[in-house]
Amino acid sequence: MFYRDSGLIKTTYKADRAIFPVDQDRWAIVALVGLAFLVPAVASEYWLSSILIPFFIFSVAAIGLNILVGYAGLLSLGTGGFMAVGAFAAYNFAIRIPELNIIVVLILAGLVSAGVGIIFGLPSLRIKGFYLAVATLASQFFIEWLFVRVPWFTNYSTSGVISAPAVQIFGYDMSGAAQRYLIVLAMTVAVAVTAKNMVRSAIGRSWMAIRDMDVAAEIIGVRPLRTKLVAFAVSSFYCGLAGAMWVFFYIGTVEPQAFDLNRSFQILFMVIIGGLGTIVGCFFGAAFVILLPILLDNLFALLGTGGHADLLSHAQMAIYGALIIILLIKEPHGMAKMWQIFRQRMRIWPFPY
Amino acid sequence: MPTPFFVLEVALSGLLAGLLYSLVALGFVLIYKASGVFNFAQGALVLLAALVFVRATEIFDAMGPATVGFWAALLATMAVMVLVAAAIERFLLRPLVNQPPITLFMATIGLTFLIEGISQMIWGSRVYTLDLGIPDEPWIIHGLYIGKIDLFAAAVAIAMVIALAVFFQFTRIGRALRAVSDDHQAALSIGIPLNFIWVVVWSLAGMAALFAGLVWGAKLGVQFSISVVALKALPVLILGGFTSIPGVIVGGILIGVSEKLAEVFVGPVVGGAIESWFAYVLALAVLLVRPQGLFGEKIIERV
Amino acid sequence: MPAVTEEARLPDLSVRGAASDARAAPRDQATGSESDDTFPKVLLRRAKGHASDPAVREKEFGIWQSYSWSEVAEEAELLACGLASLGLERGDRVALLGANRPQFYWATYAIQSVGAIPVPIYQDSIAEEAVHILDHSGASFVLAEDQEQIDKVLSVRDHLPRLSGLIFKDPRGLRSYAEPGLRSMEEVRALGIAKRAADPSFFARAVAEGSGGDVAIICYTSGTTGKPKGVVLTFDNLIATASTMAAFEGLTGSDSVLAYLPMAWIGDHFFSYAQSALVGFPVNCPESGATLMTDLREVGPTYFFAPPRIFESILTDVTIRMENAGWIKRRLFAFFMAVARSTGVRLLEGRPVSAGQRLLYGIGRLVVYAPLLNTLGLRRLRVAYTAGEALGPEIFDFYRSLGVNLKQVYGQTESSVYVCVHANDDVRSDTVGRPAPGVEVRFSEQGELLYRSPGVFKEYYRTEDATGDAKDEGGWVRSGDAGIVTDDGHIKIIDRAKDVGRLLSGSLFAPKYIENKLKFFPSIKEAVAFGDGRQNVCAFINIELEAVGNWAERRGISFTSYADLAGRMEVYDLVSGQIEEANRSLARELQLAGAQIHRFLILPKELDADDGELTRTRKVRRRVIAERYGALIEAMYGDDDSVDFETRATFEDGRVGIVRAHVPIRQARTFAPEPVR
Amino acid sequence: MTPASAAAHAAPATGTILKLDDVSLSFGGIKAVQGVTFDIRPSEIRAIIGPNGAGKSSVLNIINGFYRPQRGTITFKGRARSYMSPYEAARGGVARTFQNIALFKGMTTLDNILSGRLLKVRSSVFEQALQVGRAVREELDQRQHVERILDFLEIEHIRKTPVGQLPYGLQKRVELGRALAMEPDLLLLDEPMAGMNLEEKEDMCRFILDVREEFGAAIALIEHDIGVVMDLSDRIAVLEYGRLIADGAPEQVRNDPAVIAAYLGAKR
Repeated sequence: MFYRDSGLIKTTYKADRAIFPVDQDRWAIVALVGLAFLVPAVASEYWLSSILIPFFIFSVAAIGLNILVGYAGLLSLGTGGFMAVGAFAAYNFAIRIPELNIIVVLILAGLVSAGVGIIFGLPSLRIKGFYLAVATLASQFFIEWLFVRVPWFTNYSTSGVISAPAVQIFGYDMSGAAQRYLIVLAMTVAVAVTAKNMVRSAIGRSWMAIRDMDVAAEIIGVRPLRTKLVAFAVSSFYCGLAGAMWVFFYIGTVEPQAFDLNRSFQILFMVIIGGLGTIVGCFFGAAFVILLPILLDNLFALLGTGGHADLLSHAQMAIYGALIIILLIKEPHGMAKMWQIFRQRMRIWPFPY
Repeated sequence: MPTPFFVLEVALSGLLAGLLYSLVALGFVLIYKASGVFNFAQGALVLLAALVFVRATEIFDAMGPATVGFWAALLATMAVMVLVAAAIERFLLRPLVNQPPITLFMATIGLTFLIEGISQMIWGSRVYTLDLGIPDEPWIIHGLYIGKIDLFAAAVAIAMVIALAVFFQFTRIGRALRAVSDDHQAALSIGIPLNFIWVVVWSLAGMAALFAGLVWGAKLGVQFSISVVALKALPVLILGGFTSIPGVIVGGILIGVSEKLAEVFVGPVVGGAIESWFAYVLALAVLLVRPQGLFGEKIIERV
Repeated sequence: MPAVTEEARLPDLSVRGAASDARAAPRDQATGSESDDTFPKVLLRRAKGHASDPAVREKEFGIWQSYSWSEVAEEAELLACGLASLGLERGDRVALLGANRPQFYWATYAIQSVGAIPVPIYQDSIAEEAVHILDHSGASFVLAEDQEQIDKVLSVRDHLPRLSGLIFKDPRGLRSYAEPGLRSMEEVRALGIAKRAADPSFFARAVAEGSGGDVAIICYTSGTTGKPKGVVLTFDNLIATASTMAAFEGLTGSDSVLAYLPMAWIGDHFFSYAQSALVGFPVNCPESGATLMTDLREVGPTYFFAPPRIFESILTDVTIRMENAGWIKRRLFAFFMAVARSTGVRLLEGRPVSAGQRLLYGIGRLVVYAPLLNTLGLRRLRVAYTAGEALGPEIFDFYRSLGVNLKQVYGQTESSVYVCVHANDDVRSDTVGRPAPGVEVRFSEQGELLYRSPGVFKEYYRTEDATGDAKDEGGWVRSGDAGIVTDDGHIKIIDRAKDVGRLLSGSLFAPKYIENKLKFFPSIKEAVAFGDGRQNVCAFINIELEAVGNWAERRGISFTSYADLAGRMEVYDLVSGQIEEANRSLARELQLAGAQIHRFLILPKELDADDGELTRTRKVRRRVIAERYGALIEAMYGDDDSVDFETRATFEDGRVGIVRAHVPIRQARTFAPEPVR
Repeated sequence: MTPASAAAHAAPATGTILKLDDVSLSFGGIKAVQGVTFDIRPSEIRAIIGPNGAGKSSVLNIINGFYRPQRGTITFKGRARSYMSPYEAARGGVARTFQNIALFKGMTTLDNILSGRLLKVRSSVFEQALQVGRAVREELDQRQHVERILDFLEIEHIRKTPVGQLPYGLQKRVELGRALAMEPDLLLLDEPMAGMNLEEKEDMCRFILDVREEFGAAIALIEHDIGVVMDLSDRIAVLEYGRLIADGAPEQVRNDPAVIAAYLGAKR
């Protein structure tokens, strides 16, 4: 209904392979991102710190996981572990080399995580499907154990819960909610753009080739191990980045429990609900997973059932599970597919889809 | 230096614990074999079965003598598990037929949340005791301590495997099940509807969950954390191969024994609590040598 | 038949176009110079003035490959040089055989540059048709699109002694051909590069040599009878008409067209070549016939021509697709389409509309019209033409109510497209508008439309007698169509001139016009009117089984067969009402008021192509029908109110049998002439 | 113009691009290929025929590295070796299609064919992520190349359709497109016309001939339709039970008594 795309013709391949080939989509997304940067002017501290910042951090982690699962077809249950690596790496870089710029710290943390990802990705050459999924659990549990048991990582802190150092960029204090929000948003945009660029380029096609039919991928010259390892590295880089952002811009403390198996599943949910093999779906999935509990909380509060915190959290769990099943049945390709169908409907409006 | 006797004792306790893992893993294998679904909700089923059993025992105990109460509760719980299986088939498997395995896998994670959420809504988060009437005192044979309950668990696990083997080998439905695991099309030609087969398989998995729940519940008390035990079954699963019932037993024993040994002899050196990952790393190491697990079917790629 | 010169003395029926002097019409500034009297000269000027503006685009390899005016000029120069070095000389004919491709437009410039004459041929013609044109035009070269077209020409090459060169655009599958004179456009271009290197000013000299009186193109028209005739048009013809009409429609360089109609048709040459060059708007060539609708949507042309069947099929497509929509959407659509019907045409024509309706229409445009037109690719249309057969008024109004400026054009190859056209604020679905600027129109005694304009063709190529038949010394051309003028000066085309007769009263009798009026009713499938040389008009009616059957069922009228249904009095009542309505509308037309239907009957069998009563394209065969149903005709002109009748019929299953029936004859009400407008 | 006359036009160049020398392969006890020696010349259309299970596909699988023969040498472009890995084969210019279409079902036609050019990619993952330097240029060049293939195979209209949604015949064409995108010197076609109707078969024959003409690749194909094989190929190798029983021009093979007995005869 909103599209007026007739007459906008593509005269170059560059225009044709743009991320948003329809002009109106492009303007809409530019406007949306622009607005996102203006949000701190209106949003409350609660919204920034408890909803938007985790939303973006989760989106980054989901993008990381989606590259592995959705694009390369390598099912992983170890996302939490890679986030933990990023978190601890960032923490250690920050306290051991305090003069490092926070952006550098984040990137270094991502790189360390990528390295760990490559190590745990090595078995993927031989191990496939659910065998691989279970194998990634090894990394999850091992990493969790490592950070709990080896005191060097926590800088010999006795409590096991340690605060992240204050964040500064070029001497400016970045600890306010608005500042933290802006930097997380900027990182998220960078991650989304680079991820999208990869999946629409040669490397993305290699991943999908391996995913769809590894035998055929080999005969066109795709080297399986290298391709899979790159997927692990890129995925872990993003997950590590998300973990580092988690520590510096969201919670402010470093604790291995924040990156346990449940975290891995939570991110996997985002990817599945959002849509495997899509970047935009990661945002939908993250929003769904974050907003649903808040929504349910408010709903219960409205119904006047507040007070039974225990019952509430269990009911939430059950509803959550049921919704996941319903979503999977209604649209196995996730919310991204729904979005795509909606857009297609709008493009051919008033004709039926 | 540890004495050989001590090693043996540790290994034996590992073996018995391993058989318990096997019991949970058995449920996974049944479902995976018959429907290709990686059922993450097996742990939740264990929890559910245990909780239902506890509740049923309470009800029947109030009505009559304890022994009768036990068997009545067992039967009632079995019935509930069959109902749950039927519901899963109707509301989860049927609408998701022909979807890729990962979607079904995710759905079973959703199912886990659903079952755990509902169970705890009904029963709360407190710990229930489950008494099977087996005294919690070990036998001591030549100085070896063997928990009676562990022994009971081992017996149940082995009995269950034998029963299943007989079932698969000698009954019509069992043969149909095997056919299904090979080829859905072929199964259809046998004349048993796929939906029915799924209900049977999930019911069987429910039974396995029930026995596992009984044993674990008796050992640790019935509480939320027994659903986490299911995670322990996963390395057993990949070690034994997703599709092999004997593999489950062997895998369980291997995992149990080596885990206990590692915990006792390696753990202290590296900081302890390696139980959390040792089984996985072991399984991973085996996978690198045999990607299909010890007993899994070799996947031959044809072009 | 009286000579054309005599008819020239009938000034009372003569109508003159608004801007009668074509030379006075404003031209686009870039080409305003008087020296631009050939298209190659126009091209060269444009390549200097608007070098980087897009001249032509083609959907190829997934994107719209775009070529600027300077690129087109370069390609035209190289092809011209190449052709010249192959021996092409002034006055030679070059046939073009292929779909709308940029290369063929370039080739047209190239051929004209060296003074040769392009002869486009319909790409779907079979070899025998093509051979006639190739032979008759004496083409020395053929430019063909691909292997398919080359094969076609090669299969008849033995009959074409003058054909010396075959040039193809797409080398696919042709690499192993070893025919003499066969080469690719690429090779010709390479020859051109060599020639230009040797003689750098060749092209400029050749172009300068041309002048407005030279022949620009020969278009072969199929004609209803006989072999196709080659209509010779000069640069003066085309440039005068094209620039006048461009000014009339206010075309600018920001307009765009979709070149999808055959290049051999004068319309494509006119819109996609002549006007594009003169005005400077880009021409867009679709990827293929299969992707036409997608390409239309992508291009979103502002200037569009389509035969009625395309407008009809788009509307049908819209209707069918909307039927599958959910009921909310259907209701919404129906509501706003009703708004559009009541308001849209008035708004388009700038007539007064209340603020409330204006608002509703505005919402409708936002929610339905604009998205609908966008999806169809018609959103950006400023000028849309249709011509040829009559377009039903409801279809015509559908587009206009959505805000599409759809207009009728009447014209011929011989007139350089235009004779009559609707002006923007003066559109009526039942006319073809007034004479186009610079065109004079009058009517012969037989009602045949005659015209004279700067666009009138030079001659029929190598067919002097035909030229003499069609065109007199005064420059008046016989259109072959019969027309009438309405009171407000609009012109209506009523039939082929040869089919038009007179009643005994002297009143004009145009059977097809009457029949078409009847056929607009959904319950009437076919109609055959009689009246030439008779007292009054009588007609056979064929009912549309499905529509009338449904109608009958709704009224509880049972029937056993087609013949049974056709004979029912209720059906006669239904048809009678419709005939009265047709008569009423005929009564409003001065020249045709005398030809109202007096008596009619409903045929007990469907007219059928299998029985030779219709042509395969469902045109009525009057002679066959007059013979076979002679008794019925006589009965209509008699006094009886029924007649017994039997005839042979081919049934659905192919059996042949005899249909016997008792056929009632009805009197229809007629009306006194009452001119309305 | 019949296929046969076209085949006669383009005379195959001399020399060999690939030679199998006394190659044997067995799985467990089953001898799939036994001492087969045969060669393929540049730009020729080379058919391999034989009854089901004769080892035809195994020969293709050896050439492009899926199977490692137990004995014999493979000489490709003058280099002899005992085994050529799929990667080496792809690098060296061997492309192929499969009997049961092996496309990437989740990707569009365009992406499938683009994936055939992955070996030509020089830009790093980093450049691709940032869309700087070679990455953009390369991507556009590849697109241009692939668009010519789409045009050549007349599948422009399904450019952005996921291949999983395409009918069988079109999928076969897309698979051929992916192979062509590799700019192969040797193209292996495993039953390119299996399961096609007459019209689709004719199209495919035309494409195969045009491929040779336009791309100059040598083509080795397995095909059951003998009529097609006789029309299309320059030379035919006949396998039976893993052994080569005849090899030569279509005429020669047609009249070979061993072939008639073993294959053509058995078919009737």
